[in-house]
Amino acid sequence: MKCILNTGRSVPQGVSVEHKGSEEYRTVASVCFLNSVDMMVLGIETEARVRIASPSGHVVLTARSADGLKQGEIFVTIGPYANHIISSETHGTGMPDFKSQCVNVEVTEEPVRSVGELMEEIGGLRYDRQ
Amino acid sequence: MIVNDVVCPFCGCLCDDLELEVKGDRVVRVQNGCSLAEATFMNDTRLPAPIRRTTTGWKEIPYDEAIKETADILKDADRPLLYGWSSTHGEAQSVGVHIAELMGAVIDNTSTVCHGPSILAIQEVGHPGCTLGQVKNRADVVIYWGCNPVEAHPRHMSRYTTYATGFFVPDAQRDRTVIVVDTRRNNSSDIADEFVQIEPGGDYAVLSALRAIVRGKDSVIPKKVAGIEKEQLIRVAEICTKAKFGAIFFGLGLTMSRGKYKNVRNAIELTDELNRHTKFVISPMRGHGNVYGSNEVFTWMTGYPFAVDFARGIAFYNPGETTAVDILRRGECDAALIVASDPGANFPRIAAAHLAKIPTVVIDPHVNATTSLSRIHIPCTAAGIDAAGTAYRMDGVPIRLKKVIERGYPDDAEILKKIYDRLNGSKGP
Amino acid sequence: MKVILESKVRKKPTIPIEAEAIIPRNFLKGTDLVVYEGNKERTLSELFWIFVEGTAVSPENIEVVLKGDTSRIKRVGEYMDTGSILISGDIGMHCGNFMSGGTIEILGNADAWLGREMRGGTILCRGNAGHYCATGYRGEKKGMLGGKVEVFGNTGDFCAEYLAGGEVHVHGSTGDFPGIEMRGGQLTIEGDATRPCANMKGGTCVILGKVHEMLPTFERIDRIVLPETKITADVYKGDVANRGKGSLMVKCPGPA
Amino acid sequence: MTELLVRNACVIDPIRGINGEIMDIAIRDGRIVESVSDRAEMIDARRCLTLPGGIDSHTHVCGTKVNFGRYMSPEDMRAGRTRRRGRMHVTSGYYVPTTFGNSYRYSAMGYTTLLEGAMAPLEARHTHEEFTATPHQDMLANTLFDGNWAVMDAVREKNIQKTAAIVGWTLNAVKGYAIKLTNPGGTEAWGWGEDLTSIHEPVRHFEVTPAEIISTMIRANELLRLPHSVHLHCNNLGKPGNYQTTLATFDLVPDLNPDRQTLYATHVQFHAYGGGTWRNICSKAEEITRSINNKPQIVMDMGQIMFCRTMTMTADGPMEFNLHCLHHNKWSNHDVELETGSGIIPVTYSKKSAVNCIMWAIGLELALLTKSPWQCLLETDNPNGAPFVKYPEVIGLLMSKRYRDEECATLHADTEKRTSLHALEREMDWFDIAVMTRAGQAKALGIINQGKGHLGIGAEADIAIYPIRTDSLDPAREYRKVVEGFQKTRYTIKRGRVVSRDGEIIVDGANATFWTNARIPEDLRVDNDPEFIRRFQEFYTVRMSNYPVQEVYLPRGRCVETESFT
Repeated sequence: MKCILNTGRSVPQGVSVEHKGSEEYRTVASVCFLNSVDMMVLGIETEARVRIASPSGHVVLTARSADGLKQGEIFVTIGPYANHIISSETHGTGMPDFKSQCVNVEVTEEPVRSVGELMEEIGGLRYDRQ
Repeated sequence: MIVNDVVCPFCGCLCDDLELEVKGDRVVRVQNGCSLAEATFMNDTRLPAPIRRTTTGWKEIPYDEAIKETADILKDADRPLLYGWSSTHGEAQSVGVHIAELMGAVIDNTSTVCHGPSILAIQEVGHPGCTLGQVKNRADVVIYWGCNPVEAHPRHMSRYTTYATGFFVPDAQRDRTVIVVDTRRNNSSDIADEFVQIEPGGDYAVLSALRAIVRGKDSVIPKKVAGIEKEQLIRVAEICTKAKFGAIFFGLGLTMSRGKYKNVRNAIELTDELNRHTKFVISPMRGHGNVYGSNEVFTWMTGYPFAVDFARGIAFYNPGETTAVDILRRGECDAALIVASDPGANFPRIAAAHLAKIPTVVIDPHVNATTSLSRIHIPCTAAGIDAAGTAYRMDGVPIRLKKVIERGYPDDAEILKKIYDRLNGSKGP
Repeated sequence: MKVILESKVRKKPTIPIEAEAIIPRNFLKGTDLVVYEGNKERTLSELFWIFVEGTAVSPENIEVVLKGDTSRIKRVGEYMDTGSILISGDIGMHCGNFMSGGTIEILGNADAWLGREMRGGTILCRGNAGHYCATGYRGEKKGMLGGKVEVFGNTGDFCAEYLAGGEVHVHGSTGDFPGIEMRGGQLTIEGDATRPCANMKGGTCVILGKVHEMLPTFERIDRIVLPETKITADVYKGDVANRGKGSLMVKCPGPA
Repeated sequence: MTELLVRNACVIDPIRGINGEIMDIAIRDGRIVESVSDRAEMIDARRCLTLPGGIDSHTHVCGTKVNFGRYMSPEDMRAGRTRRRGRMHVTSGYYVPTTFGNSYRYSAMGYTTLLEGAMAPLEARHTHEEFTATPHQDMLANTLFDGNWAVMDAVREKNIQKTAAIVGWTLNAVKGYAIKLTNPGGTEAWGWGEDLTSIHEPVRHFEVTPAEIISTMIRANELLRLPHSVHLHCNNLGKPGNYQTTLATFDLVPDLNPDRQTLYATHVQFHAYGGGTWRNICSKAEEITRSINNKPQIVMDMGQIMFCRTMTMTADGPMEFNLHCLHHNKWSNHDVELETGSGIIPVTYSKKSAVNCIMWAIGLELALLTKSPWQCLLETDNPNGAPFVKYPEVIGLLMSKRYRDEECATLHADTEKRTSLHALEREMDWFDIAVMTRAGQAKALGIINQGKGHLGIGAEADIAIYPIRTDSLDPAREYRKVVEGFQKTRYTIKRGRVVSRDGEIIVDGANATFWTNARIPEDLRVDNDPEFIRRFQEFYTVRMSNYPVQEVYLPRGRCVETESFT
């Protein structure tokens, strides 16, 4: 399903923002909010996993419905999950398209990865001690 | 021990009325703060000591060694990038600029991925604004455009707008009209007297239409603009022109959506136009506690609020070219020093990935996503918790962050000063 | 005289080079010029193989040819006033800044800010141009003031922003916001454009392709036949969000 | 102990009445002394013009709106760029340079003390931070009270003591030096998008007039025994016909202080316009100076404009908006809760504009028609009228009728009809210039006792040695050499150290910040007044305990204590 990805802040994200390695952070940052009709179209229920893909990459997130969203719009809190699929193109302004990335949403069985895993995928090495 | 009138360093509101209970090196209770403030003070886990990445894992190293290696990394670089700065105090930012100047580095702050576009807009048309108290005491119309204060600045409404009693607004809930403009319904829009739901990417067109309506050109405007009925646009324009004092607050909904700074520029020009009818002001909802301070410090030292390139000895500025995301995306920099921020989490993947390819040093109190991408991470104090220093509120009011506890970490300004001294042959700035 | 500069292989090929020294006039006195690689000063010969053919007594007879990987070289042709530069591949940002005379031809693609604040002369870009083609500098009220920029491919976003004089001709399509803040000069787009001429105050823009998302603040005032191309076009006045003295002409959708 | 001996200096020291004497100046540990040992370092001044360090008594170089001027002007930062060099940091900017740019350029011109013209108390910390980054000049901050709610309430109650107590507490809290009133009452009106048009028009809700604010503040100032007088930016700045407002304001001023003026009227050029519209604007410099010449209790500064691109910045928010509506360029505005406003817009003063030419002429007329140079000081309201680097040109114009005539010949033809500049023959001499650029400022600011503005024994050794030989240079004829000479000192000495040599900064600076602390009787102190505290906590958005500027922001603070209420 083609969607527009919007990102933004949320209180739970803000609360755990200095604990990016924590389970708590993974839980709040890796949620993909969808319109409930879109969820029906995809045939999924809350906590199902979805694979979001853009020309810049793909990431697996946990689906949850949100009333404020229109059909065809998804929302992910700002952070490494959303950034995994956002293009680094800035249109000469320094600012990437955090608010209007076109993405494809599909159902998946793949697991949601941790922040550490995401970082390792781009050449990093987890520091686990918390 | 109880500490009063403590400043919360988390977001750009810099609420300064917190009451903390401190036991030893821990904050055990936070009063008056929002949940973000509580987490900031009470859930404050740190990286215990400097660490270096080895081929297989991480090794703790002494501060002096970490500092020496950092200096060596910067010395060897042909195009170092110094990035971050917005969660620390002005004193550290200031040393950062001196290092950049000395090394011919690019220095950028997190405005790049929050209100950098607002700055670009202001550089084109200026900024009719005010301190938050003006809004609290006078505003009868408040517009939140592309921002979600309930989630991002939880006390903004109660301290400064919707629920705040002001001198000329004794009954805030009755006397103030609140308009929320956004692409989606959210906790903030639920509170609004008027909610304007725009199609994604439609902000620019709506702002242009409002400007035209305020100029008396409503005949030109089509029946619907970006999903909004013309009637609603005319109604909103009328609420604005009839206001005694109107205030627009805008957020990343304008700066990050397509068009970027042109959206903000259009909002500022709408504000300008409204001032020909009544009093109107506009303000960005700055995110990080001291991101505005990094703009201020950079500006008085270099002339530019962010994205300053010292490669040629003089200061050069061109967002889109000298901004951190662009430099990383193009793989330009060959070393990076990341201070008080987390580009690993906040930058698009391609940009963040470059940090892992080059020697990257992090100076930050907390383990974050960038830690994983770094070669060295040096922990330090957190400004406003165990270090005092200056921060600038989102409206430009400078406030002194307090040191409420002692946890035995060195101040990041001190660490940076030592790096500077090494680079400068210990001659001092 | 012909000066051929062929880029050498570099240890760190992604570090940008700033080479405002590369303008024809400077080669009159030899090739001992300074360029910059990141924060390091380099001589021209450290970064290029230099071949000089023939001699010249005046700069207008000097042609500079750039070969090899030149996509990371910024500011070539800055303040150029005469002579010519031929770039056989791609060129980095800010090519032809403040140019007032002479010709730059790019056979490949140009990066952002091609012809920034140009005052005169000609730039021909055979490939695509990046963002901010033929525009101004941050905070400055006027962008390009004179001369001609011709792009045979497409351009990125904000093409001809703040255009105040001269001519910009794009054979392909432009991205978002071409002609934004335009206040003079002539912009022609043969392909498609998104949200053209936002907030324009003056000047003329002609679009022969499709317009995506026309802004709501343009007033259609006429339909004319364009004299040169004999194409029928709608004429809009705008942007009425401001005083709106610009004109935007868009080809009428007709039978294909 | 460090010692320095300046030999063969051609000294003009107006405060001590010295006019062109060749003498030696001995310096020990930053102060001027009778003599030094033979181990002292020596500088041969070679009979060059040697003056006390320059003092700017009204400039905008630090603080919120100055920095916002920089912030919004990347285009200006392309000018005046210099690299890091020796002890000098990178600089950028021409009309709103970086702090280091300001400091180095002032130093090169021999200036060692600056008064920042407008500091909003709520944002004082910012001003002090920038003071620290302006290392080569001692700094003082005018503190804005024009729209201060507590002050207006006290004025309405006609309570001079309470007014004084509020001012005293605030100056102490924000480490300010003096009282600044910018368009008094008008900045509060601007909170509603309005302005006041006369000094007798009341401010909405507060029901006080500008005239009442000015009169009460003048008396409160004297009650506090502050070293400087009230520093006033009159109402109706920049409006044709405003000279009447200015004259009416001057008529409010009693003569209350034998040591200095009772009112300092700043950038009076902007307040000396006749006519009723921009079409018929004309000079009323004669009327203004007739008033000044009869009122020793008033000192003014010129507010000279020069033809260039620059930035206007002032607490006068409504004026800036009006100007913006004329210029259609960028406009910034920043109102400060319970205190004041501010506005910033870029302007270009052009010789093609009749209005600009008339403004230019008025500034010079004011200086030339004021009999005593102690009453009309030289400045441009930097950067409003022009960046301060234009001062040498202003000096040249004041010293040479020929220079003025040559300039006038290039101006709009209306200049001659609507000003009388062409008829003024006066040419200032070196002594006049020394008064107008340092001695007059020291007296007006009340810092002679702090050792500023003169070279007497015990004075701070702030000295400017210019490459000018007054015995052989005829300023009327060779005005270009005058301009050049004042652009770059041979040596600028700050507190006994050579800081700048031929325009190059050679040491790290270490400035001081002067602030005033008036002792207020316990029973009058506002921080003991529950009503004051209640209103503060209720209507400000910062806590009262977080408002005062901590000592850490003034690493070299110099407190001027006064015995007030006596």
